[in-house]
Amino acid sequence: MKLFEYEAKSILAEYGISVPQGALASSPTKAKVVATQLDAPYVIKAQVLVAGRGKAGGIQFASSPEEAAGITERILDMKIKNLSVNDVWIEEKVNVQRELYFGITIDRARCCYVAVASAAGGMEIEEIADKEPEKIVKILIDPTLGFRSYHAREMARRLGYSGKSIIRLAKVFTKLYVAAMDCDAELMEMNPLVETTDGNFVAADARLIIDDNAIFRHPKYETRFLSEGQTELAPEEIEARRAGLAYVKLEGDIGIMGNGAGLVMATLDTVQHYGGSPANFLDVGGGASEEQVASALNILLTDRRASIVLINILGGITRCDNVARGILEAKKKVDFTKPMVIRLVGTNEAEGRRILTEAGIHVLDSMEEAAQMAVEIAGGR
Amino acid sequence: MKLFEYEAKSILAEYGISVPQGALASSPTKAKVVATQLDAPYVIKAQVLVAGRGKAGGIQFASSPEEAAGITERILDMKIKNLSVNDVWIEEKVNVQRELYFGITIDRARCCYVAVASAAGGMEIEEIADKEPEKIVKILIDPTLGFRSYHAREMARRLGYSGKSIIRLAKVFTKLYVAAMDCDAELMEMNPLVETTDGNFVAADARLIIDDNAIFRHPKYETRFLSEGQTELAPEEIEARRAGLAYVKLEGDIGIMGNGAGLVMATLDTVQHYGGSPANFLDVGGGASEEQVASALNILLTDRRASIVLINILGGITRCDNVARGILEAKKKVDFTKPMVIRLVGTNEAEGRRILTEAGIHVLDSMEEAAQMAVEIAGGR
Amino acid sequence: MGIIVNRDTRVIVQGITGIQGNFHTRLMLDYGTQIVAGITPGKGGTEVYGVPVYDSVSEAVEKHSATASIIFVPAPFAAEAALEATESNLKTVVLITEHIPVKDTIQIMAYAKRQGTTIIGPNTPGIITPDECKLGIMPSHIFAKGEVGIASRSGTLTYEIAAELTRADLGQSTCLGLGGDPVVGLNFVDALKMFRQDRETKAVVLIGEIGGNAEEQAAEYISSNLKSKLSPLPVVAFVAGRAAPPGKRMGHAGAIVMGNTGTAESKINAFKEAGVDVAEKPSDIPKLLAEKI
Amino acid sequence: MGIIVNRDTRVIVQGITGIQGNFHTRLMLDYGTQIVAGITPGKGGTEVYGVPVYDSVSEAVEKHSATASIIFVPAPFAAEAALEATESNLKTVVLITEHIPVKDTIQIMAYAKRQGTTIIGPNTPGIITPDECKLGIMPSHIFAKGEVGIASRSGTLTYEIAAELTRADLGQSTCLGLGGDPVVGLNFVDALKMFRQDRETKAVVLIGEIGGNAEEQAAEYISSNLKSKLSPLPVVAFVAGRAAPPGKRMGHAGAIVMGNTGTAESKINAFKEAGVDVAEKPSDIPKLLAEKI
Repeated sequence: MKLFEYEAKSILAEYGISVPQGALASSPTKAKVVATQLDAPYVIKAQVLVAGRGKAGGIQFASSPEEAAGITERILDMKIKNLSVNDVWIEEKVNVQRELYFGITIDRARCCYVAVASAAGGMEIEEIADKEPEKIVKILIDPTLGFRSYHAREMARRLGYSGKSIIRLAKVFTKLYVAAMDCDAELMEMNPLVETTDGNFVAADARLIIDDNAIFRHPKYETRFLSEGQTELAPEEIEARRAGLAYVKLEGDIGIMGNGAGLVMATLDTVQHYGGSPANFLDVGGGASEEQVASALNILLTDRRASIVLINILGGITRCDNVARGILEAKKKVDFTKPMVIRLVGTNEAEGRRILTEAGIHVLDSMEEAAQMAVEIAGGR
Repeated sequence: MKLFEYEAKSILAEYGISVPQGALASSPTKAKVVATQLDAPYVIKAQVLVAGRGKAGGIQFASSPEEAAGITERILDMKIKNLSVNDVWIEEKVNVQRELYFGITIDRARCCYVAVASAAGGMEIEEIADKEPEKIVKILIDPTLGFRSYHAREMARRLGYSGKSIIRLAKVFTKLYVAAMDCDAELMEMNPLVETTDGNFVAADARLIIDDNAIFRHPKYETRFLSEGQTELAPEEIEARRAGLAYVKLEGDIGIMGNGAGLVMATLDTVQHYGGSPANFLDVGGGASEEQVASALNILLTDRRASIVLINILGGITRCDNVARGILEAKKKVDFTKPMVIRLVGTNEAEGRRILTEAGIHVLDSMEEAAQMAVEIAGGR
Repeated sequence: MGIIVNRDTRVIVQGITGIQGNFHTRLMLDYGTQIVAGITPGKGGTEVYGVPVYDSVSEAVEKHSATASIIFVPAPFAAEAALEATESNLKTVVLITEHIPVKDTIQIMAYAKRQGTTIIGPNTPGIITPDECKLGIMPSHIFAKGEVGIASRSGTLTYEIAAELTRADLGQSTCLGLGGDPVVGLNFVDALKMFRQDRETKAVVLIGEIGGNAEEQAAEYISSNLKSKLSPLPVVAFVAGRAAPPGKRMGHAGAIVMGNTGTAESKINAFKEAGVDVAEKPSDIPKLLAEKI
Repeated sequence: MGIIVNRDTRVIVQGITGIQGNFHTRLMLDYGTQIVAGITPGKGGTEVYGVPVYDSVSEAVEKHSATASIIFVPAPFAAEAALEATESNLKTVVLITEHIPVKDTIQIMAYAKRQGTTIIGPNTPGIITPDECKLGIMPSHIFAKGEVGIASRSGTLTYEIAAELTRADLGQSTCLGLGGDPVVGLNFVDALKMFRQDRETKAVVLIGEIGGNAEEQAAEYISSNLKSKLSPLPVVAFVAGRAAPPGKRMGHAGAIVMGNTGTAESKINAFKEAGVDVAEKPSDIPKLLAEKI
């Protein structure tokens, strides 16, 4: 789960990391009020959960409360990568001497957390890794030892710091690590972490992604996890999440569902292979019930961009008869219909086929055949 | 640092372990008031920092607030192992089905914490170990893994529990472990941990010794650590602690100080070997300053039971001249005097001897000679 | 033969009295897996399909000389279960549970490494050595004994491909589900090393997907180790997720393209550079394999 | 020769710019100890008595091929320093610092065990192999090269006894301070195993005190291992604290009788049962030793 910049910064502040003074505003009027309580000049930042808002004009500067109000109005009117902006964060501009990067994330191959720092901050870390790999300093974190003060100091030293700055900077690093662990962060970064002209270190921007699987340990985010307007998810994605389904909205016209992430991905790939364009990814998971299949299909049927539905079920734990009944149930509830191509094999296959065939739905044997047929039908429209 | 029962219990309660309802009282009047707010019958317990208060009459029962007041009066008048009782803890009596022992302490040889449980609670653990060793269940705690829920359940099972009781009891064990680690406990125990007649587990008594060396991590105990009436230490011991000296009061008449714990212990032993009786243990530590030597000697000179002072210094880091000056300084301040036997060798020995000899103090070469002489002088008095 | 599990594997089921644990215990018993005990704290002394249930792993291992565990415990408690199994020195632990926090998984893996325990998963369908031992939740009937080793990051896609192989008379030595999480116990390289040692395995299918760089590492391993003329091991690969957009999790916690890393293209190219045939569609795999065995 | 440290030991001093670190660096240099670098975070680039100071252990170890560290860092930071030294794969770490919380010490020892690092202390005067290397704070002049190994839980008492030995012309191979804390890195058994392997050591003096059961374990080790006619190693012991009351710490955090455990009587009896001569007074030791060498 992604947190907004202002939320991530308030967590940093709780852990004793300096962040610029600032406040949230959801209207130009509010922006003017909060700006008056801060020292100019200001930075006004769209609170959206996608990277790259700077390039999209979502970060602007103002030198008076009036200007702040005007800029806030313009930013609130924007759409950034298809997301509307509900709030801006207004903060005091810091005096930058140097911009650093520091973050904690996961090294999948090494099965551990990794601390990553760079003397070139402000860009996305992937971009730094691409353009200036020699500026990146990494320390793999031994899970039983943790990220220790001396690891942090060694990173500060390797970034080129010396003297008391090593100790000051290292303290900021270790605080971020503790915060990241406490938050079950998948990624927590300060970028840029600004060294100010007076030698302090201030997190000018912060990003925090909490491990979705650990949300149960963070009750205050539990409702947020399922609510709209607070995430970068599309409304259909939220609906799917509430139903316990894995759903990703795409740009095409063939609605796709199946059981098992790999199988659904392969279905998308096969559709694309035959020249079609998937409207979504939807995995009903293992052992899906009639109800889950019905809610899944409902999402596809009500998606206006999907002109046809392709269902690919390989029954293992999932029982084909349950799937068949779920399909009929969903069709009943939605008062319009779409062409459906269904591939259904595996556990209780005969019963499942019988149920669908009796309802006049044609069932295929092979995923490729089904994908090909779906592409043809979609193309014919 | 030892905590009182009521303090240890309030920590247990913070960590979600059930303890009997109760309150503190420092007078019979207060006892009656608090008892009125509790359900009879009551247990009234002297709050002293020594084990064995039960046998000394420091734990009694009352069935009415009036009786509680009377008993409180009697207990507050007691001396338990030489300690006066400032407070009693009055709590509701629990209905005992079974008394258990559970504690976390340190296994010195294995360099780890150890969880110890016994189905025979209520006695001191050493007594259980002596009398019913087969009833003791131990789990060595891997420092990188900690004491896990399954360790706790396995202990509950080995205590003879089954079914849901295993899970209930194990939760109490793991809570105690977490509390012990958070408190930097050297020993934390529930004894007895009572299984009540309705199947709950309640800590009817609790003991907590915090690692003195970790007090700096527990600021709320820092001042307490150096204050009187709140510990089992004698006033002289508190004074020594404030001066950064290691001091233990004993029963004899030969005041002893030296540098280094082992050397002072050996000095005590040698005095005893020659038939003398040490009044104390006092270690001025390594590299003691003039001032520290002076405060140390002051403690010995003002101890009325010590008829003679034996000083044993082997200068390594500690400089003999500093010691000599400290001795003279302390003598100056105290307006009465005692015979002194001084052994002084090592770094700056010549200068130290000169200073003392000029002041008319005789200096010896050997610890044994010095001990023997001290015993003779003490015996002659 | 095959790898990791075989007819001598003595299994305990952790979470045996739960719905999933109970259901799959029956299916595994039906398959012939030697299930010697089950664990559910607080239910010691009961039985499930004749399998005795204990309160703790150590008790069960001691009494039944178990060598492997399969875990169906819900995510919030799964890490404890895995640590318990690892502490009892089991050789193999299959962690079926999905949605375990990655912080917990990291801790499990560190401890397993110290103890020398092999962890399969989490979020895996398990492992099957056909006709010998099934330690997982995969449908049994699609597998047949044979010479093809499969290692996969995906469940149903594996069934799809195993079924295709079986239909083409290409039986399997062992089929190993690595798990769909970002951090898992075994990766493709581990699997390849084991398959290479297994006399029964004559070729391997790797079923990858977007996210991470396990496929790239496998490609590197293959080109430096499995191309030698002395011990060549033919490998065919499939990579799911060409159609996946960046920054979105495709069902599996581990299936996500981050920036430019973890794309299907990168993986496919790495395999091709290592001389590994990459199937366009699952149904192409039997053909590609048939040329090599 | 001797054990653990010798003329080839390459030492870094952690906390070299503190009062204690600075003072003892000079004394160790005077003794001839090879001090190759010092560490104080934030003071990298400076020098102490010509010894270069670095910000981190890893940097110093890399540049100077150090093999051992001696730590003078204050207690609240000492654990981090010891972990840092251990992570850098130093062979030996001498932890002079007193008053380290035992929870920290336990963590240090667990990590050191994994890394194969020998920790001496905490709360130790250190170790000296006379005329070769002093890694500690003991007064140098009382030691002389020779054939007696000393392992001790106490500082000044060791000096007392070493001085007696030197006066009696009984030089020392190595004199090892185990440390006065309840949990320490090396115990008597570890020391005996090493002295047994050392060709220079012909007899050993163990200086124990109340608290714990390290002396009892040593006695057990001696009676099962050092009494054999093939490789006998004469051992003489002294135990301080006969006059100590139960439940009171006698200066050292580790010197405390708890209930009936850790008494001087228990230790003395154990030694006697193992056939070890126990000195009544420190000055008896040279006599007891002279009979054996």
